Amino acid sequence: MDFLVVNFAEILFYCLAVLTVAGGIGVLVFKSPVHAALSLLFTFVMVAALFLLLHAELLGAVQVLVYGGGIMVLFLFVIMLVNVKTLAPEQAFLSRLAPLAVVAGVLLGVLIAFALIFGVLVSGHGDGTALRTVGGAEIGNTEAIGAVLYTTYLVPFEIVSVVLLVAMIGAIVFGRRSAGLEIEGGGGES
Amino acid sequence: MIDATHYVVLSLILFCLGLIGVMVRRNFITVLMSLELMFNAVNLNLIAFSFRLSDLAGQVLAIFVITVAAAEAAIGLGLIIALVRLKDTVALDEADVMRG
Amino acid sequence: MKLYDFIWLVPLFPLLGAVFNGFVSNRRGLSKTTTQSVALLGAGLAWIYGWAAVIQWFFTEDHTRAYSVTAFTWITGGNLTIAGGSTAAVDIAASFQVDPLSAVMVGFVTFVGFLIHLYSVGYMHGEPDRDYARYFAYLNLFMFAMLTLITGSNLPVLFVGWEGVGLCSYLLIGFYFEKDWCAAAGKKAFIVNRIGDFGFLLAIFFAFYYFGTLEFQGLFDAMAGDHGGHYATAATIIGLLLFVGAIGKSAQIPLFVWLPDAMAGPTPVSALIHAATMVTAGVYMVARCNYFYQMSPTAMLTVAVIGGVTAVFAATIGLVQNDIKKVLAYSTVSQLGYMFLAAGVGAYVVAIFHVVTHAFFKACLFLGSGSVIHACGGEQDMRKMGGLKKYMPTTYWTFLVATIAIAGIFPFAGFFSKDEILAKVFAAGYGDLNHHGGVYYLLWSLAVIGAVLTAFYMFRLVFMTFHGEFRGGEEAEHHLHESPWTMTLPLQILGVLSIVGGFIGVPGFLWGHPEHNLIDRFLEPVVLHMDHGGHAGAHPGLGLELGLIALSLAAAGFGIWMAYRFYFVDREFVRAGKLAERFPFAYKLLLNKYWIDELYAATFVKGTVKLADLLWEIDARVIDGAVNGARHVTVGSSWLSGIFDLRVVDGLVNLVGRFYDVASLQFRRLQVGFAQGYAMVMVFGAALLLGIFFVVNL
Amino acid sequence: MDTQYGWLLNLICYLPLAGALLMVFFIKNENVGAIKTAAAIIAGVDFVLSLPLWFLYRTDGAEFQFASRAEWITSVGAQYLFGVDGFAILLILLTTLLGFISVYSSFTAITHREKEYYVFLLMLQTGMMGVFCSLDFVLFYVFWEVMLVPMYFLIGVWGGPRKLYAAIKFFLYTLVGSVLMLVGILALYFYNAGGLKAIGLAGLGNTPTFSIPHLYTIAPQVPPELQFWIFLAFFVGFAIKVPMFPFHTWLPDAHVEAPTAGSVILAGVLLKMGTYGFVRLSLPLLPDATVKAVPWIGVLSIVAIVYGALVAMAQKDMKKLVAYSSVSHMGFIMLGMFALNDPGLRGAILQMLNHGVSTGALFLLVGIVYERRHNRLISEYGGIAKVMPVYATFFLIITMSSIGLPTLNGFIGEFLILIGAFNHSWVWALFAASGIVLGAAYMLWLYQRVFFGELANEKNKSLKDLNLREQWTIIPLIFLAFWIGLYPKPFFDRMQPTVDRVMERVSVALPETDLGFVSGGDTDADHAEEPESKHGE
Repeated sequence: MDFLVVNFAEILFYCLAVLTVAGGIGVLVFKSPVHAALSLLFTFVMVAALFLLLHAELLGAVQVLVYGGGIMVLFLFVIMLVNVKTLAPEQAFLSRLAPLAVVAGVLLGVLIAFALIFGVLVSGHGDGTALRTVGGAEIGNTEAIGAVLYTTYLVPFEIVSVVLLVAMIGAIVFGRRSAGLEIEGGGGES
Repeated sequence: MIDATHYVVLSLILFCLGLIGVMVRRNFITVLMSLELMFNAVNLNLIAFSFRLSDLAGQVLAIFVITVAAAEAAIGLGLIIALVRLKDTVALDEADVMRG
Repeated sequence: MKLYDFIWLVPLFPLLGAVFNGFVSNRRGLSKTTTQSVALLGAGLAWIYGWAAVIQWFFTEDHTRAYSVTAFTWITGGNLTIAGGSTAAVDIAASFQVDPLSAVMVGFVTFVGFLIHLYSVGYMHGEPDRDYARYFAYLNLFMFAMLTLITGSNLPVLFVGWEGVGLCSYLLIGFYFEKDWCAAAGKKAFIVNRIGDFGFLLAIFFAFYYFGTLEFQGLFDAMAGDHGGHYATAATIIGLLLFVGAIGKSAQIPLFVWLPDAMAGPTPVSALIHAATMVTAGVYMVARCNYFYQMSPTAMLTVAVIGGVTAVFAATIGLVQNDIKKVLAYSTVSQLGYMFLAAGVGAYVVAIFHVVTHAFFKACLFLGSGSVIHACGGEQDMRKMGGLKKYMPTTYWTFLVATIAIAGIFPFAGFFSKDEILAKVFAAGYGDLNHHGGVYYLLWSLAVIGAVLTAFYMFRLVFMTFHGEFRGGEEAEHHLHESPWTMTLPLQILGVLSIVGGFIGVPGFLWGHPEHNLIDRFLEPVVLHMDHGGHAGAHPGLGLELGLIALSLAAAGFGIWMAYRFYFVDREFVRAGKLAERFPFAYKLLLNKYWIDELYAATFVKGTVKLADLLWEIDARVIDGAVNGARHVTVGSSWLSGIFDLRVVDGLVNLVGRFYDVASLQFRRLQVGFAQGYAMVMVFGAALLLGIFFVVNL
Repeated sequence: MDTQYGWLLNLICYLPLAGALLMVFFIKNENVGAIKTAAAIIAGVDFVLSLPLWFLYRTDGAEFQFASRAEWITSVGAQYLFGVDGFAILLILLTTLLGFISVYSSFTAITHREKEYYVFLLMLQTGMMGVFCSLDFVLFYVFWEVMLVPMYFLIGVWGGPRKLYAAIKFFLYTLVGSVLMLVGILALYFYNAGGLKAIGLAGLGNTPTFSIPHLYTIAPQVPPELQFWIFLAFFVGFAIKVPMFPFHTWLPDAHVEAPTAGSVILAGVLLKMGTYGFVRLSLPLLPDATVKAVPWIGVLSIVAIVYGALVAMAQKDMKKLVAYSSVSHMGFIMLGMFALNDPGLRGAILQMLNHGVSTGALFLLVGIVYERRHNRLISEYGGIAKVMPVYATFFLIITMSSIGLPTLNGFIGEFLILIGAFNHSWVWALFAASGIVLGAAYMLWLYQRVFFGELANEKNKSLKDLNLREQWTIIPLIFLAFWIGLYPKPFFDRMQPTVDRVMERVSVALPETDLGFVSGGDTDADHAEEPESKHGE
């Protein structure tokens, strides 16, 4: 039992890592979009747990809320909306280039891994205090991020909000019945 | 001892899985999901480095990435709906109107 | 910044153009505008950069030593024991150099090359988009190879260009590959060139064996430092083998047969490759490796004799040809002979001088003939031309200027170079060079005869084509027109150069100022100076020199006068016909080019093919027959094949098959997902970049 | 011996076999799509996994790296010994690349018994890689034989009309060779261990072992007579594989009858087994015999070069032409190797890769038109550059690579081989260089007859140009051709330790260098090695 206690962090990490990868593979291999989406959701939650391990509590929470809550619901909603089953039956779920593409992906992965091995490896770890500290006072991760986000990164923050707005408008335009090929005057100001 | 390398490698694996997903799946929806997977891999990387370097910038950047990912998901799913209306399919390779 | 540190950019620009036109423009069928812009940009940048680099080099560097830059390490072949028992590493770098000789060559090759690119824009406009792109890809590729050839600083890099121009020549001759004879001509050119390359390769090996280096400067230094004549044998072997290469590339006897056939290619190609640049590569190479020849009287004499004989031999064939391009082709062979003749008497500078002036006027002539053929709707037979002067005046005047230049009339470009060749050859005889004075006198007289013949057949060409009445029929006459400006502008520029181009090499010694001969002074450091025996330095007196000049002018004049009588005054060519009737054998002999092609076809080509067939028979019957004796074993083992068919394979593989009913991948070929294809290519690209990173860094 | 990353080598070697077994058990015969995808993924992943070898190999490290070792048959001293040097790594990379390409190129060419076909291809790959990895004679021999079986079936089941004849010929030929090789191996083994009592030769009395690195160390002690006999046994085994004149007649038949992928593997990798054997075994193990054999093998090689080229010229069948050109090219490799000097050996090793790339690509290209027209006769074609421009371009590039145009791979190899051969004897170089002219002649003649001229044959007018998949099977090879042609240094760096060590071992027996010329450069070029000229014709 000692082993479990002493190496708790490692064991936790490896468990989470394996589960994350398993979830990712699930996204790849499940034929049904619903299953894939659930697998993806699972991955998101595992990644969120990994965030917690890395002392990024706020990010963990945001991950669960935005991805797990928002984006995932959006996905499932769209899947239901287009009702995949009623569409023309899918004869193949892999694209024609699949073998080559897999090779390409693995190749790139191996090469990057090599870059890692031959480059400077990022060993060591911080203790996370700095992630809770602003101006010498230890105030917690959420506050710290808030403090930085609304001061140093204020301008990017604002720009991103505009991006979100534009995306929203775009999504609405696409979603309208008359969307696509026959936009006549409409859509511009909605 | 688990150090940043482990996280980076995990993130690399996740990223490649997403990348392969983007390239091999025909279903547009799953392709988008794979894309989300890649975003997640990037976030993991950012946060791992933020932890390693004790720098909040990584986390802030991750927040931006999440925001952009949300925007991307919204647009992408909108596109899917448009595609379904237009062609009655979610297969990505059917979307070839622009083909030369 | 030293521009000439990046002299390898000069060949690189056209290469990029070739890659774009070959793989993008040709594949996608891009518009002609795009294609020609890229091609002209490639050739133009090479021209501008080449001139800029050379000029900068001219003013900043020492001209007596080659300025060499290494682009990258190419071959690392390990160590080899060489002559004298020492060890040398076969390390060959992709290195490039600037020295006076390279500078001159870069100067005119990039310039003439660009002009001919420009001309091609007009000439090839009728081709379909893809063929147009293909044409310019080849042309740019040729520029790359030629510029590599002249800027390379060691024998292997020169060889890269050497083979490269051969390849482009093959591709461009066979450009209209649907026509069997074009394809055959291309193949012939390549294979004949390969025979020459065979000698070249052996020369490289010998050079490495003796000197342990293949860098030109290193070889030069080794030869210059050899005062005891230790390398005489080496010089003879290497010199002769290199000359085999030069014979192939520069179409000398006995390997000249490919050049006339090479006229099957588009006319600008004939101008660029088969007149101005590629075929002069042999001369360039002999001049570049002059130190071997300087050391070896045998090699020098061989070069001179082959050059001199070819000069007259080809000229005689040119006398009776009726195809306008064939005449020019034989004229080129003949002029190349003159260049080798000059090289063979040790006047390498003069040879290069003639290369330059020849490039101007011969390119002008070919382009002019292209213009004529263009106007006549593809007709090349001079008997169906005539009177074109009034339809295409620009072409006529430029053509005339170039013709006067090639005939060697003062003060046109050809006069200076050709006259200097004659003078040098005469001087070689006079000075009893290498104690072969008699032979050189003989060669000189051949060269004078050649001058008469040259003037004759060139003016015959002009008279038949441009003067008299048009003989091509009403229909064709209707279509006669002057060519567009992209074609006439190069003609005019080259025409002007045919007039003034000779002034870089005025015979300054006549008035006691040898330094007035700019090209001579400039190129002097390239040549290794040697004492050649005989009463060296014995120059003919001034009076004799002037007499020689007068004689060569008279020879040219005589040729022109004959042509005038036979083909200008006598509009119907009756006299010429009568002459042919009186000497039927001689006429047929010349018309059929001495039946050399037929001779080669009957002996070497047929012999090889017969031998191949014979060996194939032997292979199938004798060697394999012995093996087939063992086939009886097969009969014994027929049970094997029996079991074989009884699904050994299936049984093996399917043993466990059915128990497992795992849902497996459905995979069917549907339409390709393009976006994903792009993504895949992107990923491959990223992987490639990383790979390159590793290759470079590890 | 360096055992770091030893697992990687085992993984690469056995992955195809494991994948093949999985396919046998988990994929239904009818599910052709899944079979193809799975086979391609296995071969592709195997290729990707083999790439680290390229980077991880250390040129300054031990002779054999990535080694792994286990006891096997302890009673005779055979062990499981894996390990590679730079030379083997280059060949392994070639194998995995061509393995992937041959799988990928078979997608439409093979239309019956797909599962067995891909299973055999993958098994073949394990066999070939095992040969390159083995450092123990028994293991080596096992893989050597294992490799034969799938190839036999590939030719015999999926081949052309005379497939059985060709398959059995191939099988018998190589079997004879390998049996003789086994005799040689045993002779060496017994000499090292106890002695050869039958012929009254006392042995060295060492611990019995089949370990090749260990036997390297006793090589100088083997008496020359014994070396001669062992060399002869090895020679027959390897010369058949190469194939050297006059053992070459199985090759055209096997090539012509084999399916395209089979030809690619056969030309690309199987032929290299012979040359690999020479470099790995004959040269370092039997230096005395090697040096004595030089004139004979040199002459045979030159005959092969000229003879192969001339016979290729007489062929009417495209595949046969390429097959005979292989004979000629392999002659170059043998010539360079037996010049027994640095550049020659380097050139030979590089030319092994080049031949794999160029000839492999040529077979692929011929296979592509064969698939469309089911005809390989040259006279059936003509003018198809008009309808298949991309195909014509690829074919031209590969042709140029095959005839050794500078900036493409063939030139580097041939140049070094010739300069090496020249240093041994200039007469060798003279005759061998004529192979270059002949090479240009037959390849360009082929090109002219197939691609140029009028598009006379009606059936050719509707030929489709290459599709994306077919292009992707050729592009990697073209890329390699340019890479080797323009920047071969990384390849030379990797083969250098091997070359140095082989030269070191051979030089024990090398006489004082006699280069044919009397040194100093002031003497006559004539010299004593004239007899070769008779054979050269």
